[in-house]
Amino acid sequence: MDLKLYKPFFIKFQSLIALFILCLLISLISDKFLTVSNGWNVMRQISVNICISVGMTLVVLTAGIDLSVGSVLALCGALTAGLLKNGLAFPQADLFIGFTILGAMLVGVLAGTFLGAFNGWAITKFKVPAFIATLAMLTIARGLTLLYTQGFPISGLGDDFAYLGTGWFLSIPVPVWISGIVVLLAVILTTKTRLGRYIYAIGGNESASRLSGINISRVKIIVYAISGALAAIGGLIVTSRLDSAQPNAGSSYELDSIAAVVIGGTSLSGGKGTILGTVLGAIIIGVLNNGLVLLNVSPFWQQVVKGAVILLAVIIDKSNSKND
Amino acid sequence: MDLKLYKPFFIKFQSLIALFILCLLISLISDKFLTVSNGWNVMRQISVNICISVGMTLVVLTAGIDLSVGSVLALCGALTAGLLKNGLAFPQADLFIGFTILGAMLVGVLAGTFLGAFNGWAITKFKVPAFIATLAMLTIARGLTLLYTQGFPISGLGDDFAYLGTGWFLSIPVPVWISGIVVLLAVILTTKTRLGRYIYAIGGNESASRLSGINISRVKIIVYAISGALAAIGGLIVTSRLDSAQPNAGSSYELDSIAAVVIGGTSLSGGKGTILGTVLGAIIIGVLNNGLVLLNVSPFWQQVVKGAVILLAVIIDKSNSKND
Amino acid sequence: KPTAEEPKKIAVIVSTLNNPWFVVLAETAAAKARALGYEAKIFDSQNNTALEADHFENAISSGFNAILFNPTDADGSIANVSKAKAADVPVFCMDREVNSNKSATSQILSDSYSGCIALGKYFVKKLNKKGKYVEILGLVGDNNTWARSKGFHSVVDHYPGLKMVAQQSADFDRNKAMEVLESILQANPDIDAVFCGNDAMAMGAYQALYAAGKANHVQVFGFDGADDVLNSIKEGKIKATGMQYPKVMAETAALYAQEYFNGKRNFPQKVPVAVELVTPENIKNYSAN
Amino acid sequence: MLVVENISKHFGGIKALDQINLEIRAGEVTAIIGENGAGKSTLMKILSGVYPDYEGKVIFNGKTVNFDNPKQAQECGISIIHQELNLIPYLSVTENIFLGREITTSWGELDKKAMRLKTQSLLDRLKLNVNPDTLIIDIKVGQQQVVEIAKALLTESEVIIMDEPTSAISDNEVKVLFEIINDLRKENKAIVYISHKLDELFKIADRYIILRDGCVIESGNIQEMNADDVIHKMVGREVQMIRKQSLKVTTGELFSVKNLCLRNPNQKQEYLLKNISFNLAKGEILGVFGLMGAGRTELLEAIFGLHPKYRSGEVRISGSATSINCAADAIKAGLALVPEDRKKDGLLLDLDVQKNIGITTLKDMEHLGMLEIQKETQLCDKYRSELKIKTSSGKQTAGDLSGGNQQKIVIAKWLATHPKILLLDEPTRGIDVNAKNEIYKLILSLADKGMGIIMVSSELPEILAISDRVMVMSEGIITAQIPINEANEACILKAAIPKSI
Ligand SMILES: Nc1ncnc2c1ncn2[C@@H]1O[C@H](COP(=O)(O)OP(=O)(O)OP(=O)(O)O)[C@@H](O)[C@H]1O
Ligand SMILES: Nc1ncnc2c1ncn2[C@@H]1O[C@H](COP(=O)(O)OP(=O)(O)OP(=O)(O)O)[C@@H](O)[C@H]1O
Ligand SMILES: [Mg+2]
Ligand SMILES: [Mg+2]
Repeated sequence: MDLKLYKPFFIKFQSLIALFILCLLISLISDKFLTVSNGWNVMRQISVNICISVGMTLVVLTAGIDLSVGSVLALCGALTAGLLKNGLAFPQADLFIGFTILGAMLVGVLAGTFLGAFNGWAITKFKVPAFIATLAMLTIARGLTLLYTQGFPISGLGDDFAYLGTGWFLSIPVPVWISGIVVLLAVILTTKTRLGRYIYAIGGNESASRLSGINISRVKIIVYAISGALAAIGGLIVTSRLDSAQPNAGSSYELDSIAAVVIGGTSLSGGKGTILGTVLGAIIIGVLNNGLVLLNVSPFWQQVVKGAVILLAVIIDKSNSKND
Repeated sequence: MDLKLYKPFFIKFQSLIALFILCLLISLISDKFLTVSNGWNVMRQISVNICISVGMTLVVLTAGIDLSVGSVLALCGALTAGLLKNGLAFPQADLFIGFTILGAMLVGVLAGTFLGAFNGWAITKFKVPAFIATLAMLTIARGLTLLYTQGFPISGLGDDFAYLGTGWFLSIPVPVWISGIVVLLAVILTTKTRLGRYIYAIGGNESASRLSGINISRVKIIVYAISGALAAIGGLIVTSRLDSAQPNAGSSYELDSIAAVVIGGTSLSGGKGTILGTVLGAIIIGVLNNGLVLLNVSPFWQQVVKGAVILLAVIIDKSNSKND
Repeated sequence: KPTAEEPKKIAVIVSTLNNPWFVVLAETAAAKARALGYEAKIFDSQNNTALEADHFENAISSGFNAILFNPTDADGSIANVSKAKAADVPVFCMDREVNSNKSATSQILSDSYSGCIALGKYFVKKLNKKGKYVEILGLVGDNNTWARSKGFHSVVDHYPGLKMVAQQSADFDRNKAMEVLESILQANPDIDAVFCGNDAMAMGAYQALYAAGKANHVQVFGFDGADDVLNSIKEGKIKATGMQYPKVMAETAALYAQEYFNGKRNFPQKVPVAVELVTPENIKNYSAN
Repeated sequence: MLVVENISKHFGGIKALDQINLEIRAGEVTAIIGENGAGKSTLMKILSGVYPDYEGKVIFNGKTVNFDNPKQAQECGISIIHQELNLIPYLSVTENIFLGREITTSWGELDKKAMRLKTQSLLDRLKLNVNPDTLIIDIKVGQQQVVEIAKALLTESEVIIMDEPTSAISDNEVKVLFEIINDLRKENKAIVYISHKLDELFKIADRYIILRDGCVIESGNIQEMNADDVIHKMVGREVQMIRKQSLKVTTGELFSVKNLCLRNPNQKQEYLLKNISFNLAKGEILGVFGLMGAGRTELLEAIFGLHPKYRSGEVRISGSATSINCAADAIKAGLALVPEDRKKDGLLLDLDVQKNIGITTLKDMEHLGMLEIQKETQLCDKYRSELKIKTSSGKQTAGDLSGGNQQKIVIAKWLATHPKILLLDEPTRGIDVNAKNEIYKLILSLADKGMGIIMVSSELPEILAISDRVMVMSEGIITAQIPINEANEACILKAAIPKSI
């Protein structure tokens, strides 16, 4: 019985074992792995996935799924870059609106929030399965990105904007700060607020939650909106790091982030899981990607090894935590 | 009350309305759409998706998911093409095994069956979520394909093999025959056999099925194996049509086939749905793809329109069938 | 810091390995580097600029001494190359350029735009300035797609007799190209030519035409110089392609890296490697391997 | 016939069964009696092959058996009706009854005709008037339970275990079941019968076995026992059964319903509730009785605002008309609903007790947007002691508690909202006598404090024991409202029987 109380801890602990074994193995073979610079390197690389996966965790906790994160990321990145570079021009009205960096970023994040809220609206209003609603959004947002960029990257956004993706603040890379803050806020949201409690409740038992007076639609729309906003933040980081918004950025990011969520112990049927578990999941994936490169594994083999390690990590998890 | 008995029919009927509206709209704009030759054209193009989606339907009916179909398709196609073209050579043992077309095809389908069964084994034996097990297989099978082909297509497989993908038999394209037979067998499987009954039962309530003495693991392994085998058959058709096995064939096919399954009215939480519904779903997607090209919609807009139509099709479905 | 005995390490960062053309480019570069006595390692960016950035960081932090680079995107990759430059790691671009004259040590480039101008001229000639044609684009979010399309149109658009009846994307994919053209043929059964953004799509287009019994009337043009297409040109199935020289570019880049290690610093910023037009007339000079 | 020797069973660290010895004889009905969590179902699951690993021996017809799965047990002649419904929602009645035992033709094709015929005859025998092709999802819980019974009767078994087969069905169906049990007894079958309804046990059983905390306490002939003895043995101490002291004089209208109608969502012209009008005074307990399908659940749900689109009519609270279109409105208006199916609609099974109790009143625990967890802990502790909820701590997962304690949690979470009117739907379903008694006490004390209570129940003794007034429903209409001092079983049942039959 008592063990059960610590189950959330236990789950994290399981992934920690997998992570530990992984790090040990890699550092046995490569002396470049356990260095400070490589550590920051990995952290910076996973910061985008962490942002997206945090939003995905919230969605999955409500027993939903968000396949649109990758293309929302691309669209919002492109939008911010476009506004930053070209502003908004209305030639007919002879009107031109220029954007500051903060302004353009704000519009990008708002756009992500809106797209996410649209997902939530379609899901709750029309009872469309989340899989389909967000799959449709995946396609639509990618199309809109192509339309907006006309298929060309938007580049040359300036050094100030590049700070977001490449700068350092207090000896820590800025993207790591951003993802750290996102994680912190999400941990507070899930453990200390009413909304967080409702998210778990809805995923655990939707009809009981409805009877308890929870406004299911509102909570779901908020959750998808958060997921969209975090995808947009991810888009800003990617765009800033590359100093360029790529029209096909973020493709198949949804799979990476769902993998992080599930490796982190969150159940796809909702109601069970933690943000910190997801962070661990994202770190495992990041370390794996980094390690395979450091170990000089051939690119063809990398995919095989990556698949096998992810499978093993989850198996270790499952077989140690015994019952469900 | 009585209406409820006809619910499966009703579900199909809903998708039929969406399909009908779609066909009407397209044929209003293009007179090339409603022609016999375009009909066969669409049917031939969707035959691969139908094969995959039939397997996916079985998997989804058990409340599972198979993300690996696309890369299993590529691997099995490449394997068949490789055996056909180069046979199996063991230089050390001075041994060479040549393959007939049927032999190579058989090996390809067996390989798909095996990979699928492996998915099922990982899912049932280690209780790995289907999403993760098949995601791992997606990566692994793609890696193996690249390793086997070394990244190069295997082309020039001969006219006999091309018959499978491009031939006609009794005035019907061979791929259409194949997908038709697959659908027929699957309809029999789901409606007339014990295994089919168990598939629905497991998806509807796994623990109740276990208490009824159903061997859950066996059924699931068989279902994933069937999905793998059908992906392999899809791989044979693609390879034969192109006269070439492409190492990156089938990427993101999983999304198309899941979309067909869900548009066809099968619930992702299992236990509900029909093969014929899925076929309708695949036809809707196929008609949409074909229509967009016939109407020469710009590639930028295509994705937006496609996403919106899929969303609308499901909304029409839902709003007509009221309570789920 | 690597000691004198330890061999220098060269990273080959390539935009994708999902396409045989880039496999050749990457493997030739790595093989040449090894032949010159260096350690070499291939990184696959999977057409993802962000992943490419990761590769740069990993390569720099794990002590690679030079990077032979096939950029994912001309603009999107500048930041990465600059990062390497800041870390004193020379970058030699192969095939595709980065839009900056200051970042890369040298760029050995295949000029898709000019290549497609030549191809466009040949296209005009073969069609006698008159006819309906279809253009099949690559990935619409990829700048190579547009370099080729623009080069082609910069010639062809001057001829009012040449009418583009459909322009669709097939993502550089053989199967998609086949399916897209199958559908286009339903709407436009009377086309005279198809221009494809790469050779895989040209093969797919040919397959569709062949199945529709139109392979003899419709001329197919590709780009890349892939083996399949070279054979097809020999057999008269495909009209022409633009031959790029991945091996030449890869080997040149590796040699430049060696010269850099030996102390040379003044490399030409751009070394163009011409794209040659391959047609039935000159196909005997090109052998598929 | 079936002998159990020294059986023990652990779940993790918990001992569910401890050295059980007992014998089940042919031609007799053996009642297994015990509190929630005594280990009754666990023992039955061992006998029927659901749990293959345990310590001890099961001897069946003189041979030691060890079943690996339910199918083996079934083939040996032991079949079971499980406590929880184990039906597949989207399969039909026929398909469910034959699941795992399908009849096939020589081709291997399913013989649907044969299965349908056999199902029809089974349903006839059980007097269940349902088309065999109806999906399980479309029939009500009570009917589903009859299907479960049909499932167990499908094959000829020597031992038939019934684990609370009557928890969701009403007296008519129970009568039919008892006739069948009597037939089976005459055929020399052994029947194991588990129920928390003691009167049933005295009616049908020959022998009894009492379990407490995983041990056999006593066994013998049921004729030699009376209800008080059984309760005493079961609980291990004297229990003062609740009796309503006196009829309260209640005044002042708290709540009233006028012309409430509810349309069937599937067939617009049909009504599930027709012109329901009644009122409720402060401190009054209104017992609502009816047979299966009378529409009582719908009535409570309609009042609570769950079907706003299909409902019409007026609801007044403390004299003023109130519109209630969702659960949140209802809570705001001072209503609380303890639903019929606590697992499906009441509890967040994966969350802990504290979070379950707090979920309705989180708004009051917010400070600067953050939850004050210690307030929630206080609330939880308050109700744990007030309602005597047995848990190791507020952090225990709700799904791990016994039925009675789960029900108390659902009540606690609603009491936390300080409702004026409490709607209870089958508040004691599946709960042992002792826990029932405590819930009755609770209901009475709440009424004493002035809360208006509407209690739906299928158990007449319960209705008679604690109501101030009895309202009887049949086919969606109110057929009688009887003050408690005029009420008796005969007049209530007469009003409950549908006129259309
Ligand atoms: N799967 C399980 N995992 C852990 N503990 C369990 C499990 N099943 C039962 N238990 C525990 O074993 C004990 C006996 O449970 P059982 O279900 O047999 O009780 P019961 O007598 O049937 O009660 P009720 O009258 O409520 O049906 C309880 O303490 C219960 O919490
Ligand atoms: N899902 C449904 N679809 C169609 N009709 C339904 C459905 N659920 C209930 N009904 C109908 O509603 C009526 C009332 O059912 P309800 O479950 O409210 O009865 P009840 O009196 O609460 O019975 P119980 O004793 O089982 O609680 C019945 O006539 C039944 O046929
Ligand atoms: Mg029990
Ligand atoms: Mg009811």
